[in-house]
Amino acid sequence: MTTAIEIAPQPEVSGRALRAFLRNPAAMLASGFLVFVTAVAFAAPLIYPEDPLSMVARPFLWPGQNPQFPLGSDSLGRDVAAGLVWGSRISLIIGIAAMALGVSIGVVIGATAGYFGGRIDDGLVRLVEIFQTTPSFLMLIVLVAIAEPRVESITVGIALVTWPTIARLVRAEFRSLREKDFVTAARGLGYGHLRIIFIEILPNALPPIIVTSSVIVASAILMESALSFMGLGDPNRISWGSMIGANRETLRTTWYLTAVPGVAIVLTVLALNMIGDALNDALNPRLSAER
Amino acid sequence: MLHLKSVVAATAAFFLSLALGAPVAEAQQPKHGGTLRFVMKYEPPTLSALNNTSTPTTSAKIWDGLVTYDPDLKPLPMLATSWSVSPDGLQYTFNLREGVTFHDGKPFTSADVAFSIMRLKAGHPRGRGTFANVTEVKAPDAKTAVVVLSKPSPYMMVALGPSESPIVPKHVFENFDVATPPGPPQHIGTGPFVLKEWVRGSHAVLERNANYWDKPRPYLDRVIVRFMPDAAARAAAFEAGDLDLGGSAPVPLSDMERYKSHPRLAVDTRSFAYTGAQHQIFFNLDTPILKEKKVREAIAHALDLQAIVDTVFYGYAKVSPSPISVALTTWYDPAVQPRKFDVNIANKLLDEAGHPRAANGMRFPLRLLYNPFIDARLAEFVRQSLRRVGIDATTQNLEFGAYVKGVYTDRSFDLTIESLTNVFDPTVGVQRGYWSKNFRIGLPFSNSAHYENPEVDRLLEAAAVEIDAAKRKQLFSQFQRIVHADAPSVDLISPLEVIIANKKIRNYARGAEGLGDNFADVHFVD
Amino acid sequence: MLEGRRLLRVLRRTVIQAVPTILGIVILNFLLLKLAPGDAADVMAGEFGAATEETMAMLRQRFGLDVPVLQQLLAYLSNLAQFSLGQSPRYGMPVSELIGQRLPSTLMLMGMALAIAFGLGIALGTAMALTAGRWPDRLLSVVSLIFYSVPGFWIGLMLIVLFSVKLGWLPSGGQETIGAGLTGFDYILDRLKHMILPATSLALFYVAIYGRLTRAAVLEVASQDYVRTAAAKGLPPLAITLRHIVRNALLPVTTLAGIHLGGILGGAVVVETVYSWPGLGRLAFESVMRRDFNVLLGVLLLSSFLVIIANTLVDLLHAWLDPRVEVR
Amino acid sequence: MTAPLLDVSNLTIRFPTGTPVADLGFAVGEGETVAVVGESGSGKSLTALAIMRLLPRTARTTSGGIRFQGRDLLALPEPEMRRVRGRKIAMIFQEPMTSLNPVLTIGKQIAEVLRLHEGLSSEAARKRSIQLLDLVRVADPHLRVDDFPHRLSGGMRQRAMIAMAVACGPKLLIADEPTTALDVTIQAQVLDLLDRLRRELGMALVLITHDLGIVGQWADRVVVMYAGRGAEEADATRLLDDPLHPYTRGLLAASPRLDARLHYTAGPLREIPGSIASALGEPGCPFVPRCPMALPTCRTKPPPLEEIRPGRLIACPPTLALERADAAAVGR
Repeated sequence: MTTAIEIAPQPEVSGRALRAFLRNPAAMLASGFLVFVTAVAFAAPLIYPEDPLSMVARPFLWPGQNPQFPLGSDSLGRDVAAGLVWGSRISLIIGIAAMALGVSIGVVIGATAGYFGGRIDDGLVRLVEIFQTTPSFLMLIVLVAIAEPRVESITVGIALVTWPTIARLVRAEFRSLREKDFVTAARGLGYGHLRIIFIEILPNALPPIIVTSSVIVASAILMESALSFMGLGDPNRISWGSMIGANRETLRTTWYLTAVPGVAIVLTVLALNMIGDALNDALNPRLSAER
Repeated sequence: MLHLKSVVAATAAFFLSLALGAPVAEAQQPKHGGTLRFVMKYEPPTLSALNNTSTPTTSAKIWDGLVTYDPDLKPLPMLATSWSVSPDGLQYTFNLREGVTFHDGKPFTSADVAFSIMRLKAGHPRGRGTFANVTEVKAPDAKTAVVVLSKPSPYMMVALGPSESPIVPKHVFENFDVATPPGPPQHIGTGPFVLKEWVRGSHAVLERNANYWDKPRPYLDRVIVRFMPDAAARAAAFEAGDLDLGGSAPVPLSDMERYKSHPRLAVDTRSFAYTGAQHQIFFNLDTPILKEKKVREAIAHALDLQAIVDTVFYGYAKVSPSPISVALTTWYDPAVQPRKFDVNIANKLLDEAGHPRAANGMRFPLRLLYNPFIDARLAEFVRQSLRRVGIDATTQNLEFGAYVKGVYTDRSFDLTIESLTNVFDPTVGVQRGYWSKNFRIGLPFSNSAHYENPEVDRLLEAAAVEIDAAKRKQLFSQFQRIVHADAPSVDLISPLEVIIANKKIRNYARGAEGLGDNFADVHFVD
Repeated sequence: MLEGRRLLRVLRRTVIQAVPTILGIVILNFLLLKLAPGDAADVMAGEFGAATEETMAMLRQRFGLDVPVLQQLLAYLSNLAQFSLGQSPRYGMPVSELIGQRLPSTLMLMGMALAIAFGLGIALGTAMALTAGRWPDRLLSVVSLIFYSVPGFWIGLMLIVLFSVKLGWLPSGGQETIGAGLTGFDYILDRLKHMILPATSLALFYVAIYGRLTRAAVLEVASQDYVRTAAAKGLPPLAITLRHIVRNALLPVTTLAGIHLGGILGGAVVVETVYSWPGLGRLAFESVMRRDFNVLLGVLLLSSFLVIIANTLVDLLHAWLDPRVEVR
Repeated sequence: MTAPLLDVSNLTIRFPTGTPVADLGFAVGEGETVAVVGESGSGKSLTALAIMRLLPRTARTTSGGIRFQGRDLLALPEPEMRRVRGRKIAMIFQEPMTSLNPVLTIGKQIAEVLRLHEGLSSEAARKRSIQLLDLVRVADPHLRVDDFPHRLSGGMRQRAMIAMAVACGPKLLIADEPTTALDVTIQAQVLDLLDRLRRELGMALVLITHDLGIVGQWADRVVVMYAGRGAEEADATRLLDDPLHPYTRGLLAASPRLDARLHYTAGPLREIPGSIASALGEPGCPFVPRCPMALPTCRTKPPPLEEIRPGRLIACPPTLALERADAAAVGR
């Protein structure tokens, strides 16, 4: 009997979209790069078993000056290459964890507002508005300053300032999807709200969420680096942002110290944004035809 | 009948001594005019040093002191032309300069001196200590002020410079709250420059005081004080020719080599007796593990002070192993030397103390805090040095408010890297950190270690009232040796006061106060 | 007359919307800030060099920090109801005065940044869309992606090194040549010169955003029937682009301007630091660091006002650009 | 016989993905109304765009000749072509809802073409716009001229489109499904208007439609297209009375007939089996998969449009054979 209700359209994240994505050379390049970065992040303890913050070399070795430290050393004699490898871990962890948390909050709140509508919607929209009217980076600074800068607090802080974007998006999707026949049908069958929200509607709202998620990972990495720049980084963990933050004073003389992690950030963020674009094209074929 | 030992020091002598320090060719009449663009890192809440210690440089331009100092802290006349001290050290008589007026045109009198000293005693963070023994300031006539003490205060005579104890107009401050930062309407002094404009967050403009008593000074038309919190921005501004002068290492130390060979800029690393800069680690002696002296000694052995000087400060610091900074040449006891940097000794001591390494190589964790005004790289260096001997130190990056609360109120730290500046005298600058009676929860820059040693207390209290300099030095030597042996702190280094200056300016730091000079003598040369 | 009534309706809606939002911001942030370790008295005592317990207690009493949080909040709200933002403990002056000093320079900076972001972004996006799929599009797409991916402070520092240190064309920071006593046109020119680099650093990220939005919007609009109609009339491509495509494409692009204003103010924290720009962003940052919460709340309040006003302006702009939009 | 106003010969439109129009040819005389009829997807709208040279960039018009007043439009440089568009050849589109720019007033959009081609001042153009609106029977033209499109009904908008199209007195007006989006009651009014304007302004009209029902009353001649190729061409009345091509016959049977009094003539509507999509990849006659009378030879190569008798052409060898046999029989 229940098969009758399988009228919910298949989520759009389908074979066609996947094929379109796989055919996009830029997306493949970007994905390849991200896979590489992720692999490096996982393999960090194998590549550099030492603590990346330990002072192992003569300070200010230029890249190539000493083959033992291919990317040189910083002002305290820390190995830049080791920092880069270990830094990828924290940067990716912060980016992905902040995105996951932000998206979760955003989905729950956006879905609740969009699905139920009415007073609940009004209240939640107001909440979103409060967060969106506050300059988000300022808010982030406040949050991190209060909780003291640590990887955990930075992650939570970034999530707390990014969820409203997702919430708005999800709310809009839910508002249009809840009127669809398959939702009415599901209601008619007496399904609970939770099931309708998460099993019937959410899969159909996924495409824009996925696209936005990759962009949020990118902007989380940027925000972490900006926080480090403002002196609000975690001093016990090395991240690309903290490498820039720690070495920005020597920017003029030993520019490679900021350039190396800077390039890593730019490339990773670029790759994430390219993937976002490609996903957007793949999931919205109408526009991609123009490309 | 008071026996007054009179000191006659002529203004001319002072400037003669300055001229001797400068090349003869420039000893001729300096030219007038020009705008000096001076940079400060942080914008202070007020430009006045009346009730805070963060603004000595700006304050000295607007307000004069009773005296000023040559590089060796020898007092020179300023608003006081001569002075004498009674043999028991309980009475200081100052003869005041004639014909001095405040910026608002009102005459300067002994009433202003009396008011200022009592106000400093009431509201100045250090003045409360410096002038603690002042019972009254008498003004027998308009040009004589007599400071009366209940106990001798040998350090008082070095605390009367313009950057430390500004003389303010009574008629302006009489009805002004003691603790409120004075605002622009209260910026009225007798100094060589007048506050013209203060754009918060950006800059302050000081104009030449045409009625300054020390004619023909000041030479400059204007001093612009810019507040620039970002080191890279300051460096760019210096190089772009937008700044002329800045102190406290205004550009990143790593860039200093470039400035040394800069065609337009000069690097000045003279040290000034008034600053007494000192960086030290305080142990929280309430932390059980740190109650063991062996652990504290091990930590001292784990730190390579010369490496700190060389890498963290790029050589712009001196190893300063004693609780009294090497910058206070008068009081520092050279017998106090750093504990030998030796990881093996440190490891051995820690093993002996019963803290073997665990499987991950670590012995025990410690929370490491640092004053955010200190270069974070010092904290980084200390953290890594500790990890090398198996102490799992976790650095906490706190901004100033959280730091002050964390160390002095919550005491949620095990080690803190402080910069408890010694200023010009150990009683004023050092005593606060080691005197058991100054262990006060919630009070910033107090005895954060919770160090208690009755002998140390006795020495400090005796030195505070000892007017015989030799005896006083003896007391402080004993103090230094005991504290060093007890190791409630590890004293690290004394950073140099690095000044970047336009090569065309002269006489920006004539005396012991460094850039706390009043700039009256600053001028441009071609 | 109709226009007037429309305007009035917009204003009323704005106020109705703004009050709860702003109240929410105040309460949320007030409580948040009270969670912060340390207070203004700690910071001031620390900054002043030393203190005694008595002065600390006195400071707390004076700043109203010695009463329960809820009472503090009520005091703040009742102040606010009388249109007072309170006093800054640190600066010893009214918050409104402090903000008032910084507001013009921040508004100018943000205005110029937004203008650059819009102008350049729309031009870039249109150029990309018109060459969609060909090499100029690909090149500009990569350029805009790079703008989008490079940290703002990095761009800022690099611009300073290039344009003020190496080339010496533009000042390295600040908002005017201090003490130059310039007047009239020279003064305006001087201010503009100081504004170019920070505004550009602030704008580039948004140039990328608007460029990408415009590209999508132009492509969308270009496929509309009325564009074909315009071509069938024999209009030259430029006229079609300007008159028929870009104007319609602006509609979706401007929608986000209000929200971006908040973002720009946040970004201003970083840029103002890099350029020593005496603006609200820096003031806000310092007030967090110094626990000068009245100032911070004031800035947050003001910025939400700005965002709400910007949103209203965007609505009005929409109504003007798009006759189909009835002002809700 | 003088040269026709528009002569389309061997027109082929290729896209990277396929060839939606192939080997199409037809002619339009001065003042004549030619209806181009076919299902959606038959290539009739692309043909219209090809005449205007407004095909998407990816399209390639090959091996075709489009001669207008003796000049080959395909060979004109673009600036020249712009002087043809809107002035000599005008076009109106199916969707009056979306074919007008929503942010410009009706008057401005009409005036735009006048100012462009006739160099009128904005004031003169506005005056003329009002006249034109009057000409297309828009009530209160002096008010409507300042209205935005969304304030007008569909019929009014299409009238405005027409006013815009005829503003410069074109020799040829291409109307691409001008009434499809409109209410049935409005359709006849709009078609009547077009017909009247054709007569008054002395222009030729190419009426593109999928609806054979409107052909009889408003068209002189009909070109039936199937899958990008001409299937049949004839005088309107002849075609309706005696459709020859199996596709035309199917089409006619499937369409509701709209007579002069706007009543549907009752009759069974029949679907043509299959769909036009099935023509893709067919080497021979595209209609073969749906054709009731297909012969094996039909599958080998696409049939050319051949003249059966003067003014009557058909691209169906079996029908042609039958007809010729009939003609021979009659003639004998």
